[in-house]
Amino acid sequence: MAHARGGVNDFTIRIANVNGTGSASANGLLMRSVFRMGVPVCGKNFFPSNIQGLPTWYEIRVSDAGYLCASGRVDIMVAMNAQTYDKDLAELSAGGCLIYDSSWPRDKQLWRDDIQIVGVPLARMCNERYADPRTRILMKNIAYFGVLAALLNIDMRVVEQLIQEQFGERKKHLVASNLEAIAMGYDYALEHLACPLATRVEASDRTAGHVLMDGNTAAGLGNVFAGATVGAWYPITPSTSLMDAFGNFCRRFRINPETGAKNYCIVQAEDELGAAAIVLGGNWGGARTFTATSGPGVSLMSEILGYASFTEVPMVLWDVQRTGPSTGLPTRTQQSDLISAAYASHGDTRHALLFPADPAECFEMASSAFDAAERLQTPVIVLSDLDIGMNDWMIPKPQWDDTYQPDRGKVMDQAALEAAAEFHRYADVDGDGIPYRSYPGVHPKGGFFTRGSGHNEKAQYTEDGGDYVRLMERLRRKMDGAPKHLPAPVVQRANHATQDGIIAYGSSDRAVLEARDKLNASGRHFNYLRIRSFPFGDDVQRFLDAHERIYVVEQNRDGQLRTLLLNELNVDKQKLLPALHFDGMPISSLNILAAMAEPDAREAAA
Amino acid sequence: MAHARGGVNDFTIRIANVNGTGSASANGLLMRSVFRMGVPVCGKNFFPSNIQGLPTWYEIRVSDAGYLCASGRVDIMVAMNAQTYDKDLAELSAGGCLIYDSSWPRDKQLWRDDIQIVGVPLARMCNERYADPRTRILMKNIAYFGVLAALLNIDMRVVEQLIQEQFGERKKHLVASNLEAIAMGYDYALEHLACPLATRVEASDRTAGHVLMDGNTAAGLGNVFAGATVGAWYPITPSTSLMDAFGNFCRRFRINPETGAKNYCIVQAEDELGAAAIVLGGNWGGARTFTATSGPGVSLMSEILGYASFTEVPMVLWDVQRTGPSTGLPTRTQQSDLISAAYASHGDTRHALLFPADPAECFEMASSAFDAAERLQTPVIVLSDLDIGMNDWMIPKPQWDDTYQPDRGKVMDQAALEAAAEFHRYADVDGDGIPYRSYPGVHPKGGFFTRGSGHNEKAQYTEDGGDYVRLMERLRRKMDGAPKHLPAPVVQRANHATQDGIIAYGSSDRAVLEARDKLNASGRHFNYLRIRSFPFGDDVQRFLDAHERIYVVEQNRDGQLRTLLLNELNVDKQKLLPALHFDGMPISSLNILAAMAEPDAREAAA
Amino acid sequence: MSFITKPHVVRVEMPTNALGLTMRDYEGGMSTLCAGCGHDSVSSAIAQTFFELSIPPHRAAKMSGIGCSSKTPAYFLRTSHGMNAVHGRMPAVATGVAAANRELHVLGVSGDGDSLSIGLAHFVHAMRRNLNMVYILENNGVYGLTKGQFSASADIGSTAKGGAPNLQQPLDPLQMALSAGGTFVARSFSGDKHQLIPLIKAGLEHRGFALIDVISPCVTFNDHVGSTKSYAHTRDASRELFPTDFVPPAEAIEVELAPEGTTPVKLHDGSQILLRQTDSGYDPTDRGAAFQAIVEHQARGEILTGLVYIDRDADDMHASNETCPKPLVDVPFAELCPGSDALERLMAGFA
Amino acid sequence: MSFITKPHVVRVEMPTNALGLTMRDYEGGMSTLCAGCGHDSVSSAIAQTFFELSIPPHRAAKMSGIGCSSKTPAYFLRTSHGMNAVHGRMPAVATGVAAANRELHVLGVSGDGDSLSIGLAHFVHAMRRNLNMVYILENNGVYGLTKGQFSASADIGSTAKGGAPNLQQPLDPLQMALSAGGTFVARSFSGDKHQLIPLIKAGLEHRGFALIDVISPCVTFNDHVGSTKSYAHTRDASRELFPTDFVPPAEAIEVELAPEGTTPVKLHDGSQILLRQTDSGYDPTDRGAAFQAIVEHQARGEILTGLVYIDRDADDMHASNETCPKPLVDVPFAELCPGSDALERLMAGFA
Ligand SMILES: Cc1ncc(C[n+]2csc(CCOP(=O)(O)OP(=O)(O)O)c2C)c(N)n1
Ligand SMILES: Cc1ncc(C[n+]2csc(CCOP(=O)(O)OP(=O)(O)O)c2C)c(N)n1
Ligand code: SF4
Ligand code: SF4
Ligand SMILES: [Mg+2]
Ligand SMILES: [Mg+2]
Repeated sequence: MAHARGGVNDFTIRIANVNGTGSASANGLLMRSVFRMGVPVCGKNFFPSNIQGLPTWYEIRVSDAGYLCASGRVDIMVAMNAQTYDKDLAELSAGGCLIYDSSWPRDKQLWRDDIQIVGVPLARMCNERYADPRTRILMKNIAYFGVLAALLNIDMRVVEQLIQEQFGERKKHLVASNLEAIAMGYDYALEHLACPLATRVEASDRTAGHVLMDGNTAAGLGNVFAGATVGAWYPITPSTSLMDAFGNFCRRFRINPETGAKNYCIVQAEDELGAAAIVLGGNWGGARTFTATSGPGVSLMSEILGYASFTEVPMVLWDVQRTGPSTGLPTRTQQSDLISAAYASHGDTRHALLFPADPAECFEMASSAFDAAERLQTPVIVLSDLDIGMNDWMIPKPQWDDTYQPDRGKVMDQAALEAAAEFHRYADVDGDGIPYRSYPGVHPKGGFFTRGSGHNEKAQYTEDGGDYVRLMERLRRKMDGAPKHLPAPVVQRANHATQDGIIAYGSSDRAVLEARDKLNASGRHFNYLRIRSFPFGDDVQRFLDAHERIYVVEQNRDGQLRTLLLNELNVDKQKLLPALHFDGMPISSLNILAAMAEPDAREAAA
Repeated sequence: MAHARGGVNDFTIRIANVNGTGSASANGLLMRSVFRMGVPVCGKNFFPSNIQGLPTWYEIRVSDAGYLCASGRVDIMVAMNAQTYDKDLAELSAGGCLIYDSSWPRDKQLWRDDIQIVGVPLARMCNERYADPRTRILMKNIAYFGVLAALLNIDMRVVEQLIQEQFGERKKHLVASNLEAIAMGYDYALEHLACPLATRVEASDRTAGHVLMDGNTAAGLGNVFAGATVGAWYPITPSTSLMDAFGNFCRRFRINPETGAKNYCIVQAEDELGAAAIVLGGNWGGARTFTATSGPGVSLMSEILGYASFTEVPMVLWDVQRTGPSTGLPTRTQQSDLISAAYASHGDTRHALLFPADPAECFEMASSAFDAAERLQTPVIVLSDLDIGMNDWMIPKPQWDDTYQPDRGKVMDQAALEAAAEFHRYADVDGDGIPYRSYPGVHPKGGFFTRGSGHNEKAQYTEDGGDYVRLMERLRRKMDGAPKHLPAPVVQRANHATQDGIIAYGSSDRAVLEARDKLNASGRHFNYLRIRSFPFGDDVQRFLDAHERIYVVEQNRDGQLRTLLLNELNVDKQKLLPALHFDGMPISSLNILAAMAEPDAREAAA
Repeated sequence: MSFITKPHVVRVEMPTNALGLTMRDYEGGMSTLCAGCGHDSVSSAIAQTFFELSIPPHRAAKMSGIGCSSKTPAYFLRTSHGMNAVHGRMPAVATGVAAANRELHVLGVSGDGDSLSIGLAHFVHAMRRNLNMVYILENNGVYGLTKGQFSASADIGSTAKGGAPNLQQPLDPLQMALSAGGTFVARSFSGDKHQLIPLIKAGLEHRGFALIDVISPCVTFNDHVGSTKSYAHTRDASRELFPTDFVPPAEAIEVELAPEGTTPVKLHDGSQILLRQTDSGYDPTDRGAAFQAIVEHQARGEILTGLVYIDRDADDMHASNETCPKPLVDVPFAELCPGSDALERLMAGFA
Repeated sequence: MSFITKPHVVRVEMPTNALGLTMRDYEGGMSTLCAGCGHDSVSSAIAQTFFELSIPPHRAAKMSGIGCSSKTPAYFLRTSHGMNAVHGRMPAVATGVAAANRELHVLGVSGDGDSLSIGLAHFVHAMRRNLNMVYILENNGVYGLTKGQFSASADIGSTAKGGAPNLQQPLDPLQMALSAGGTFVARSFSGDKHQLIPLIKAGLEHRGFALIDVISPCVTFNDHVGSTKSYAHTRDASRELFPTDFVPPAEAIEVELAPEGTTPVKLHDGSQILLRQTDSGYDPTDRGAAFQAIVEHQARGEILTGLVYIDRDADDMHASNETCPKPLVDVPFAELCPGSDALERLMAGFA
């Protein structure tokens, strides 16, 4: 176990609790307080796949240096859950600090001598102060926040301000009661404990221009800005909050204040097959329509994805990935739907993928996804994950360019159809493999028949082998040309010339950046390519060509991006070294360094 | 266009007709007559995706040399369908013979002078002889058979025998009427035409010990012999006749003649998701249970496949592939579900695949599939295709070894459970990654809980990352060991030492053999490896290592087997040259030679 | 029978409708179904309905799944957008289309296989949503396109072509609809255009999900003696609840006083359905009674036809959602995108 | 109430059943549901039923889908095989299990989300097949496990925790069952063991698909004022059709003359259900009337409970199929494989 580094503005605190007890607001308050003090911070929630009564952890990393990903260490453990006390004690990094509820005596055998142990009689304090059992439980969380505030040197003015904002005028009575509970913990700590700890927060100025946001919220918002009007979904963790966010923002921005009329329509479908079918129909009807789901949903949607790509109907699908296969670990993260998504459905298929790395890109890629889907007339699958989607990330404040106009691609509108001599839905007029489409209801000349069976340029039924081969080759050509319509990879070069590279994507990005800095410090230099879309463009091929040895960092067992690289590009398998992490926890730089030190022997040999 | 070779016992005849007119029996009669005369033959049916009134073709290849696959040529065209006359005329190989219905005059412009043209007034003859319109249509087909019999020198005693067998005692009246119609055509031809043609049949002795059978029939029969008791399915072309055959053979072999009780249960499910779920439940319950479907069904079944592999429940699924993606060309063949099947479902998954090359292997692999599925406790997908499944193949007469006992794998029965101290469903007792299972209802000690979520060795629920990684690594190890339980590849070495190889699978086999002989004749020598299963074993890796240049012959657009080879084994991409054919028609040696001559530039470069 | 008076044409000119279009303009590609298939009659009834109602063909969206029945949208309304979706999912695809463009006349055509097995959940949930569409279920008791397996609507005891009887409980689309809150529940017969066309018209004017179960015999696989979905049996066993006439809005004003012996049912656009009263006292707005009536006929081996149930008051999907009156597809981007200022204000809450 | 007399226990020893097992042997793992969740009461009712009927736990197969409700099979009958399948597909998985082994007591537990949305087609088709199983649908009007979205069984106007009302037509499992040919159609309440246990017993003895829709409140997301699936509302609005008692076979002989005021309904193994007559003259074998009764109660805002409909004469899946009496899993391979001689003879037809 790594030695705790803990110190000013550089530590990780983990709070162990029971779900359904309302600890989320206390945890959020702590994170936001740090953020408001100008210190970079992020928060990750580890929760069980049930509703009430099982262990849950919240982890906050404070990092002046801006390493806002899992740290792989715990400097302060707040052990509020007796059920997991042993485990929590064991996971505290050496030199760290354990805070526990000393209302009841704890078995000394369960102590360690390489850590600092701080007991606070929280339950007793709350039981003395409050009569109602539910209030006791809720206030215990607020009280431990007070203790932490004192120990960590949190600015109480910031806290007060946050509490005011949280409850506002309408719930004013709660402001006082919460502040009182905080003060109870705070005062106790000041009186009985050595405050602050060495591991603490000092005000700084590194969060200006930033916000704290989770990826599902950002994606929901991004879809509002992208002009999506129809959302269809079936609830599934961890994607549910994405459509919830879309709905909330629509209620805010898309209801006519006078008439109450809604500029959007959200359909809770009967299942994922239905949700995908609604997305197909909505886009075919001309409205930007999307869905959000997770792995099992992608499996169920695959027939529709195959249909949409073969009939060239745009679709946007957000896959907030969780740990698979099957039901897997529904409340844990992973990047393991790449192959299912890229080649979804029987027959020769290939779909466009986007890989946002954080909530900022979730916001941006909502528009990119629709633009690409409509430009290419094909499904675009955005592969987010639970870590991005449901955790709190510090990101640069999202900006919007008011000159943005959606790229609806090649659409024959009323005027174009009126002027056209004829309209052939699947004719490759421009030689780029992308035909022209039309929406229903616009013009008699625009009418055509969409079918998943064989069809010719005029959208007529055909079983002719020649027609079929022509269609399939055009579709391949079209997708070969996709990269120019998709977000380009981001390359970060080392300060020293090097033959070594790292390829990663999505939520691994920040951990890779931290790992790269560490490697750099030890004299190992890596150029870093972050993939943002599939199919890959020439820039990816060039990166492969330019390096001797490339670690492919992924959060899955089988190196799925590596498979896509091998299949789609031209690269010697030996030089692509899998660096894998797949236990469902957000990836840390330590995970990456460990994986690089021991590349999977089987894979490396193969 | 290749010059027609046509000659004694070496030609291809294509009969153009309209579907729903009952031409199948005449075509079958012709094929069987040739077969009974001791001359190797096969028949392929090209039919539309509707029920009545559209063009249909039947193609019979006669080949003393035993090249029983599509020939890529037409030596004799029987143009019975006015609708397709132009196309049929055009597709006749130079030097070939066109037989048409001369009842109505044909436009001379539509004739060719590099062929022989034979007119027979079939409709007129039938209209004169028969009054009822339906009889006229049916008898026209029988009459053209008579004409062909004379032209091709078919032995009339063989024909009479076949007609007797076909109608038997019960439909005796039909024997006479059919023979009469045959005689009408036969006599006309003898009288008016130069019989026999140079292109004709001479009795031989090369079909002894063989039978004519389609792959779906063979697979249905194989499943009866494999001891399958439950079949669940949802109708879909071209797999429907597989479950039909299973049902027919069960009615013959599996009903207690005294009580009428059935030793089997076939369920027509509500859809493919249901069919897959039934297969899951049946195998979990301890009965050998299978389904048959085609591409769209595989897409729909993928969630269940992921579940079964993660929970280690055996399943057997026959995918009779058709031309994809989506609905595609439902009555055309293809090999394009490899990737969807091999990596079906979200998350890190890998499934076992079998590739029968002909109906003989369909029969055998029915048992192999169950043995492997139960030994490995995982789904096994048998990738047949429309060409194998629905066409008539000459194969060595299937044999059955009465000492065969099904390999049910590691099952704890009543006695074993009674004796065991404890039973842990997912413990890797033997170190091969394969745990022990138990059937429900057998013994209280055998009870366990199956779930698609995280589970430990004792089948208990867990969200622990360590438990999860252990499980995933065991599953990988288990599948790495799969090849020894799967049919090994077949290697055919060239007579000359060579660095050149061919890899193929499934229904391409016979065309590869013919192409290889042709290449050989022109001095190019190829070793040939036929893949019969996935994951690949060491033998495949050795073949890759031992060759400089390997053509991978496939019936799909994207080189899906090549993708699997690249991903799973260690091979330089450049040396795997895709030789692809994917227009939905059965592959011929000419297709292969053409594909080899022009390897897809894009792929070869990549 | 329709109240729209057909122009009396004396010369060989084709009659035109209010848009100046002829029946030709409402036809489609050549059918590839078997000669005599019931589905072809339904196609021509649909074409005639749209012609008579003078609906511009391109304002319709023809949706279907997979099956012989689902092929038919290619055989009418040539200039409409149409879609053969995947098997069973059409009701959900149609939901998307209707969501995108509430002004389209969404017409679904499906089969008993497509709707009652693989697509059952979608079919039922589209009814729950009260999606504004006409849904024609061409019901022949078999999977025609895959060569005649029993479908879920096959009656117990009805025999397959080979003679084997069906042994499973049938699913009756009407009973399904009544239990799923369907708001327009009707049955007809492909062989009875006089009944079918007014029902389709009424369905088109109904603001919500209009289910019309049309017994449409499969001549190739299910038209033999012993089948309860054959032409002969359907003709014999059909019992029309009461003859239904359709009165378009303009004329409806004139017939404000419904002819004696008829009950007028007003639809949303002002048109009416006239139900000729029988002495049964049947009330087509009583869901329980409608189910009773169907089950009783079924028990007697009879097939109840006509408009069995209607609920005009239920909100359709857009009404429940309070969607803006303009089709979403036509709302300009400027009205959809909140813009940079709104974003800036919003972000204050995340800092 | 059950007729099985509970032994009067004086000492602290646990009561045993005919197999010598105690209730402990019928329990399962610790529940991880919310304290007070209705589903936990159903689990204990199931355990008690199996205990009282003295069914060896390992002769049961506990099948479920995904959801809080679907988790519960882990919380009773520890030594039974159990399966949490994928979401919605349990009825089909159970079909396979029952096909393989007709002697297992197949018990399905599902939720309103699992059965009425994603799994609707499977649920309905398992009823059509009259699969021999007890199917308990733990109905709380919401998707509990995904945090409280409305399910398809939510009533119009019932409010979500946040206050928003449901606007879509509800699907009532009983109405669905009646329209799908269900043969045992019952409803109960997780809070009413006295009604629930006899129904489960009767369901276990019914040879066919026994649907028991159990209103089982979700305390976390759907137990507030305004919800029509709360404890309070369910208690208030429930109307028991008639009290149902279950009489096991042995005792059934004794009560051959049913107590006055009760109607006995014989089940296949000789046991009986006693329906206490009310003055309504209700006939639980009249499908149309059953639907009527449900709809009428629904219209009044009431929830009809009890055994609403039964058809004891319909064949179950194996009876229709004429499957051999021995479970297929137990038929020796020698009886399944025709062998080489048969193959040789058969091949003559292919030469
Ligand atoms: C996913 C999928 N499964 C199966 C099929 C095969 N299939 C085509 S049509 C059909 C049934 C059609 O029956 P119905 O809807 O009653 O139409 P009909 O042909 O009788 O008019 C089936 C099973 C398919 N196309 N797709
Ligand atoms: C394919 C798939 N889609 C979605 C989910 C997410 N999911 C889990 S449980 C559930 C709904 C459960 O509702 P219900 O059956 O009513 O059970 P309850 O929790 O209310 O008892 C959903 C949608 C899933 N597990 N799998
Ligand atoms: S098979 Fe039946 S349903 Fe299909 S076209 Fe022919 S008659 Fe119609
Ligand atoms: S969320 Fe609702 S259904 Fe789930 S366990 Fe809690 S109370 Fe029960
Ligand atoms: Mg049908
Ligand atoms: Mg529920």
